[in-house]
Amino acid sequence: MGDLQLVGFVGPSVNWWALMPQIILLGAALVVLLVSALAPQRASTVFTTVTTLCAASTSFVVALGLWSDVKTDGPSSSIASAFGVDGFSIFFTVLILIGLATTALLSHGYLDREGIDPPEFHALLLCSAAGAIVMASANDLIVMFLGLEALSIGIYVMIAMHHRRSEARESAIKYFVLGAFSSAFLLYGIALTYGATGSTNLVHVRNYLDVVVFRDQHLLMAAMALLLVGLSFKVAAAPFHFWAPDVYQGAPSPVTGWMASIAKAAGFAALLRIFFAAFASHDVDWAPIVGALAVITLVVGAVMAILQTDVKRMLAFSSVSHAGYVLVAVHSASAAGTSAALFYLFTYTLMVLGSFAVVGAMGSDDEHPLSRYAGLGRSRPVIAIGFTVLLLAQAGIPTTSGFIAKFQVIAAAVDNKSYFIAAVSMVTAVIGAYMYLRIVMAMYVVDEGEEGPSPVWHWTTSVVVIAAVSFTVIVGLVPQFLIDFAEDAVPILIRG
Amino acid sequence: MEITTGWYLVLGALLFVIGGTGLLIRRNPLVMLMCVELMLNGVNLSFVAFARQLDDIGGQTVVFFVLVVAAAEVVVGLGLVVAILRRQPGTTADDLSALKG
Amino acid sequence: MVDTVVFIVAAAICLTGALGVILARNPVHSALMLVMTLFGIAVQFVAQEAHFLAAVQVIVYAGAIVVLFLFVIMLLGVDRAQNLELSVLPVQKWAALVFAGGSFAVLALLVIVVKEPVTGAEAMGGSATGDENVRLLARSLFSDYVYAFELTSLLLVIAVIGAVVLARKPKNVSDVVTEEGSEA
Amino acid sequence: MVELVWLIPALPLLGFFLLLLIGHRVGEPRSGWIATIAAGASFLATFVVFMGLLGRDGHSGDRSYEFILFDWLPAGSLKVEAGFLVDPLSITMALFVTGVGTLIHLYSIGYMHGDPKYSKFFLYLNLFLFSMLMLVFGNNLVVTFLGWEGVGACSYFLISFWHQRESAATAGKKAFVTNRVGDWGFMIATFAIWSALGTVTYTEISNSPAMSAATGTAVSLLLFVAAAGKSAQLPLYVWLPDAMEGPTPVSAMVHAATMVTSGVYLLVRMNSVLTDDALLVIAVVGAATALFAALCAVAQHDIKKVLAYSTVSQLGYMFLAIGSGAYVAAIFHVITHAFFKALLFLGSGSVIHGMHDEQDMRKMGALRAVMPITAGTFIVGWLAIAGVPPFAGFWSKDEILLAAWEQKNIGPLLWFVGLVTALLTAYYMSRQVILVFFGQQKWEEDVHPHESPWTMTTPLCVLAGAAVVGGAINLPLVKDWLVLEHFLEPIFHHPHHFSSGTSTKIALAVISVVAGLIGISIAILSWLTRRIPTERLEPEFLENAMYVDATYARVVGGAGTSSFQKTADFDAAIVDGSVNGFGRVIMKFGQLIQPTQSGYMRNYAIGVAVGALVIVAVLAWGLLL
Amino acid sequence: MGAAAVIELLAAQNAVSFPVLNALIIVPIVGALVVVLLPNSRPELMRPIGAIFASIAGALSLYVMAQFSVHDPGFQFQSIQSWIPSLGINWHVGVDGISLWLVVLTGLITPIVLVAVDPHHDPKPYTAWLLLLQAGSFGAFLALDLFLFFVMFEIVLVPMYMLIGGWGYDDRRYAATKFFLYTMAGSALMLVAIVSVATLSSGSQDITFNVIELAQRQALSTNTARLCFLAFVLAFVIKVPVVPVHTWLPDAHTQAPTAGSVVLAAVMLKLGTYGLLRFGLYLFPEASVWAAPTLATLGVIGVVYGAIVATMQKDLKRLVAYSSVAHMGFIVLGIFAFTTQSLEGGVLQMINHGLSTGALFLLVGMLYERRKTRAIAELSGIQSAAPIFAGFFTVAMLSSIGIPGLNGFVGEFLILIGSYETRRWWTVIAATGVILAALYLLWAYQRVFHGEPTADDEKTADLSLKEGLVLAPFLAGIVFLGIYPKPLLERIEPAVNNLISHLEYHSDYVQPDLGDPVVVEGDHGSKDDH
Repeated sequence: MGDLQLVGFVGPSVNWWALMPQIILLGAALVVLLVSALAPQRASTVFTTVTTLCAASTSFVVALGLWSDVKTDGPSSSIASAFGVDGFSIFFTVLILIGLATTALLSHGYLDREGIDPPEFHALLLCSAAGAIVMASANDLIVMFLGLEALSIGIYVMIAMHHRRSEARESAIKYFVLGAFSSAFLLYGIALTYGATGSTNLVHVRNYLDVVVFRDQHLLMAAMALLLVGLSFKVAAAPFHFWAPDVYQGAPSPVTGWMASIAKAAGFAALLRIFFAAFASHDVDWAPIVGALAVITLVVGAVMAILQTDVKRMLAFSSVSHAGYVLVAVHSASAAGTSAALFYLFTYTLMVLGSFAVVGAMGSDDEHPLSRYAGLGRSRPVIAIGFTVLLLAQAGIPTTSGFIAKFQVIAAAVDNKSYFIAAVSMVTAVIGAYMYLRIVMAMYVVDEGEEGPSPVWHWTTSVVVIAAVSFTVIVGLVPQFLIDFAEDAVPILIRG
Repeated sequence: MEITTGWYLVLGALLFVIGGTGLLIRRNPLVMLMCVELMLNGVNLSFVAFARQLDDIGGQTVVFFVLVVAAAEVVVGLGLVVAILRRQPGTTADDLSALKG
Repeated sequence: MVDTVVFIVAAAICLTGALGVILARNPVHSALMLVMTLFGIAVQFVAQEAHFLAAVQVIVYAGAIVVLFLFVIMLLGVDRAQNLELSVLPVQKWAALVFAGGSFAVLALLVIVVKEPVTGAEAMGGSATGDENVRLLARSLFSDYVYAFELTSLLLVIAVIGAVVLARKPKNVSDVVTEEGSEA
Repeated sequence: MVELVWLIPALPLLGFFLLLLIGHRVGEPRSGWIATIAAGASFLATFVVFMGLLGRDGHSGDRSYEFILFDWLPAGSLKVEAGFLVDPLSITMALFVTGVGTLIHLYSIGYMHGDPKYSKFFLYLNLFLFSMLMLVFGNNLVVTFLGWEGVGACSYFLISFWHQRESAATAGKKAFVTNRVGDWGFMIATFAIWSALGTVTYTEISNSPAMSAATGTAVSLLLFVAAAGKSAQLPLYVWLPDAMEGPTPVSAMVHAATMVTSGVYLLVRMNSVLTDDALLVIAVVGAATALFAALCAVAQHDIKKVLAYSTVSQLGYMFLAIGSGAYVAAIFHVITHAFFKALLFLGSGSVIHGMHDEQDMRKMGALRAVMPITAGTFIVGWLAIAGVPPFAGFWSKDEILLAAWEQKNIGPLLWFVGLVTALLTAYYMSRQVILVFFGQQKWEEDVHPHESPWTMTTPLCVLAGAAVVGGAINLPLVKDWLVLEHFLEPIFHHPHHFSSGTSTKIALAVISVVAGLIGISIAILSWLTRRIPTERLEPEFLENAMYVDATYARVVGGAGTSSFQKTADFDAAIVDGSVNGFGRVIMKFGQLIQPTQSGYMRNYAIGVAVGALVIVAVLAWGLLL
Repeated sequence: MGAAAVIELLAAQNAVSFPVLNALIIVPIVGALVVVLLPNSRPELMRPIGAIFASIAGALSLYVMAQFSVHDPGFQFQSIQSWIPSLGINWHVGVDGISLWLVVLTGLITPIVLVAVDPHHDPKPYTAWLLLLQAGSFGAFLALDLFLFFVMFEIVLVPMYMLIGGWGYDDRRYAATKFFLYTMAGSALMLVAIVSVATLSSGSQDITFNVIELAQRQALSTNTARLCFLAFVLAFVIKVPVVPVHTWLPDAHTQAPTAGSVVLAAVMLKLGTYGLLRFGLYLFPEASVWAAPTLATLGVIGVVYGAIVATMQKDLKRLVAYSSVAHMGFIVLGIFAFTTQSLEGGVLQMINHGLSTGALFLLVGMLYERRKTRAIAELSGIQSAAPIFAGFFTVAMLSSIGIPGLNGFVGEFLILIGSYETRRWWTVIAATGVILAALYLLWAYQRVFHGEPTADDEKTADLSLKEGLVLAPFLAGIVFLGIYPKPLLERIEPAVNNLISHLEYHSDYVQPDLGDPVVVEGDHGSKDDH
């Protein structure tokens, strides 16, 4: 609608190429919906999955193209600088698309097994993926808010789609009520930002904060605080994390994976954009708060994780403590920290998706007792060793991507002279390791007769697990390429 | 007495806080949704107040989007509530606590 | 002088309504109180020359959303009183008190400390009065915020799908039965 | 010829390896002969080397010859070579070690007859001989320590040779551990010497300037601790009586003739560093040990126990000599003691063998008829140890008493103690001879005592001969007859010379002889002719060795064990418990905050609301402050 | 010189010479992969093939030993490749006199245990894990890049964890988890310290994790260095283990399968002492001197305490485990006495302990195979039934007691005589350890091997030929090192002296010459200028 004409009205220029990924995803969503509406018999699981995969891969290609553009002629913005086209946004677009494809593959076997309508599920998945991309690349707080809502509302519904299970509905309503509550805070933060700086556009905010010296900053401070709250909720940082374990446990495993990986990543993308890019000049104010949140999150996540008996809940709490690590990186408020955060999110996403792939394939979501994993080392050695690698990677054992990620986070923290936080994060890593070891132990150390049922695997699950594992190991051994990717993605568009 | 923007902001803040408090003390999911609406309205008021203060129309435009978001949330939220209450009539927020620990 | 009175009256309406929403025993009353608040806010909008918004506020909110609420209340027949004292979570009251009290404290502090809460950020758009207001709104909506505007479509699509998915009855009743069984 | 020194230990080692490989195959008696030949060959080699040494000039000091095999522990400035030192002292020791050793090997061929582990016994014997020779020939403290520990280990093996017997196993362990206490002193002494003198080689030590008085005394006392461990001095003697659990040849060789004297050897070897204060201590402890052990020996019934205590007592004599500075006398007594004590042990072994492993003297008597050779040789040994002239024991003991008399500080006292000991020695040995060989027979009917085979009697005769004429190597009558003294002269830092006049010497000699005779006569009166009631002569108190050992046992078994157990419990409960406790604390903390995860969404909302409030407040107040 | 310079300097060398050290690390990994790819239908193939690869690695380690230039104090066979340039991390390996023998030990032990110990089930993962363990240990001993070292130091936990968990005994869950978490907890802060050292040392220069480079820079302030040192030390003392952080060891040893116990004792514990030498003394000379009294005290406590606790153990394997605590205490004392003799003795003792304790664990394992029990009370009079077995045990035991002529003595003696120079009273107390060692080992020996055999004991089979061949190398080593340790000492000495002069240069410590009075804390000699 760039050519919309009013009297003396000139619409903003639109860089359609940059919008392509979202447009493709939305198109795919509509296709799926239409087909399911017009030709229900056609709208098989295979069809929807394939469609989603195609959409993801095409926009992936586009994203790569955009990446090279940005590398050559630098970052740009589109549509009245509401939408940033920079390494940062494309980094996350790529990440989100990988997550999208993975989740689609995971859901493939799952939906049939659990009797969930594929078309709606995939449509919502695609929409929330689009929302995530918007959120990650939004240069305007309102746009970011809308993206966040799209992402979240999609997830609410995806969770609730698991008709049979009251847990699913419970977690959906929990997530919904608390999500709405927290987004109200976020929105209020946006309002105060607007009041304090006269604009919701991050570019303006940044420029404004660079030039203006406030007589008093209370509005700005309150704005920062509320924005931080809203986003901390999304990334499940303590004390805004309470929803996460319940929701993760109740949600269908593919959705859990999606929430734990992409929703978190998008949340952090927004967090970094706002605070590292827009509020950079005030990091002395917000960095300590983030540090405090990081410490609390690390401790709570690790300590609560080792108390759990349900594997899905364990992983939920572990994802909480992972959020803590990323917050440590954010806390250092430096380019190194940001690239560390990006690296961490990228590797973490694949670890967690792989883990939930295994979890989801192990059987019904009603409960995930450890006993279910007993003897997996014998009955399914490949998957077991894969799961082990993923768990150890989350524990931060060397030769896995998880270790490199933690190493960079620590390096960033140390570089920032925050030794205490570095130490805490390492100690909590040890505490958390206990939980991962329990799962590994369950798979390998079995006494006679206590083997669990040998699960039925859909080949797509194996594909996902193997892909995730090989990525984890490769990055663990030769991380340089991903480090470069993350470092190139750091410079965020800050000049309109 | 001159009514400055501050007064509007305070009013918005009060609405926001009352909504938040309501969400904390009410068990009925529908009422909780209404409380969220209260909060959003508080925010809206602040937006408009700022817009006037700044003499910038943007603040008012934003209110539109907030309205849309609120609508979308309400639709999905009510859908959820219906889905739940249809199966377990009389459910309150506190009854939905099977997942914990 | 007039606008002072207007403000005070409208504010009173808003706050009464708000408190009514959270204190009314009966959800129906809450919904009606919500309407009251929304009207009050609409008045405040008018008082700040956001006429168009005031209209939308009344139409969309009071006209659509609250009606939706009432509709659902009726549909589910949950329109019976709910005793606040029955709250099974005693901690909740204290927490609410803390939140409310604390927020008021912070607010008061801001009001006291901050003489002029709004920074002197330079004006972005033109003044907005009368039908100029609508024109400006449309302009910014389709220029600065056109991307957000388009995104609302995405939101609404999701909302529609969601509504459909959630409202749809489960395919086979057996699910419900097992459901009840599991609930019992 | 001196260069052949390496052969001396090499031959027994060769025998050891031979037996290790083919011992169990060749079986009895060939394995015994292999060992004996190895020992004998070693004796011959020693003799050859001895001749070679004699061929050298005695006074220009080239009678000390070092033979270096290889660098053992080269570390920085520390140089420890695997090398031998051939000098009068080492060769003297080696001569009687190999000599007596060979005889005992020969004896064992018969004694161990029919033992299932026949070849293994000789394997151990050869290994022991090797270690003993390393000890003697080592040219530095560390090589000596090698032998020192080697003989300790071998004595452990040999004492617990019949390890099915709990008592034997325990005795072996006891011997080893007690010796380790001494070894501790040995090691520390070595360290101290190295850090003070920068060397551990004997020749360099004796040539280097004296250490500071404190260090010197410390080193001396540490060395004495080592010696006390090996040579069973107070308070570390307790292992030796128990060591009698081993086969009798072992007692004869290891615990009478050779190993137990290595303490004496060590002190003599290190005479250059011993300080006067230390010497006084050594003399006192030696005298005390001599008296104490003699008293214990008085009331023993086990034929070997008597000899064991007498060994301890005689060793006490030797240390008394060292303490009085009479190193030659010490070595002299070592040699003569080796002869007659080996003889006595072998004799007792022959008796036990003939009595079918009966060791209680009260069940013997009148054996002289059935085993004449044993009896005769035993009596020779008795006379020797009782200090009856002209038997070997008389000369050495007399010299020691003389030295004690001349001790600077408390000479007369030491001398008197020695004298009493001599009396007691004469008494209890006579008692033993009478109980075993005279009086009427007291053994059961089913026992048929018999004389032992020639392999056992031959050594007895040879040793008896040595016990008779052994004194000849150092006769005080004429200056030139002091062969041993002249021969050993070069190794002493400041040679010891008797100051007393001839009259004193003779007087002391007469007194000691008289004392010996008194002891013998008391024994005859009480045990043979029964003129003196014997009951009161065997007080419980002495029979139980004054309860020293029992006290040790009670302490080790009681307080010691319990304290160790407490430590172990502490480790399990506190140290390890704290580790698990740490984990438990974390869990507790978790359970403490777990209620926050209550499942009520409204509770969760508190987190958001209050969290937001706090952050806002912090930031806002942060501005105020 | 910066890391870049090092790369240039070594590039040529890499080009020409065969990077044998890299091969050392890679060969076992390849072996593990090969074993994993073998068909499950041929379980009997796993261990032989694994053993072949392990032996190839062992042969390579022997090649390194043969090619090692004796009197060169520096690092040899260095190989350096850029790994994560943006973080200044290189793949940098090299060997010097200190690590050489540990590498050889690692190379030889692994094939032996692979041949020796039958896992009874799942031979494939068992073999693979052991091979990975070998690779990791090689890496840890060879690493000259802090990052690389940490990777290897940490990664070896996984195979050992799997071995204990998968093939261990009743209480393996607890033991394995305790082992993993305890050690990981130790190294957690070390990672922070590593990063801090690298970051803070890179003032104007580019950041590097190169150990040699960092040791030369010495750019940290005294207190920072001390803090970092403590973080390192924590990791290492847990690994050693030093009292009071030793309690993971008995459980791990007791529950681990025989192979696990052997490798744990022979190789993995050495990671701790080796780390103290390479990264404690070398990176933090001043801090080492500062902390030496405390650590030496801990070592001595370990000697006595470990022995006392060992005495009262009722489980033979547990007893041997505690004897390890005592022996490692000697090594710690030797390391922090800072004299040529003590350090040489310490390094030598690492090898000796590997041999003697390794042999003991093998023997206990064999006994368990025969009797299905390790309880001392349930065994008696074994020597009558199995004399050869008893003989082998005796030799290993005497070596552990420290009888001269066997290797145990050589190390202990050098440690003590060296320590006496600088830490007189520590040494005097530590020497009592030799008494206690005799006490607990002989007592245990008496209870197990002496006495009247019961019916079961009578049935105990004697050593088979294969077992004898397995143990032969250990005994050969025990005797040979006891009699002729010179080949090792003369290769260790240059590196050790190098380390000491490094200490003297960067701290006010001066190694006392002999004859000098003992250095008391406070009156140090003048710093000799290099």
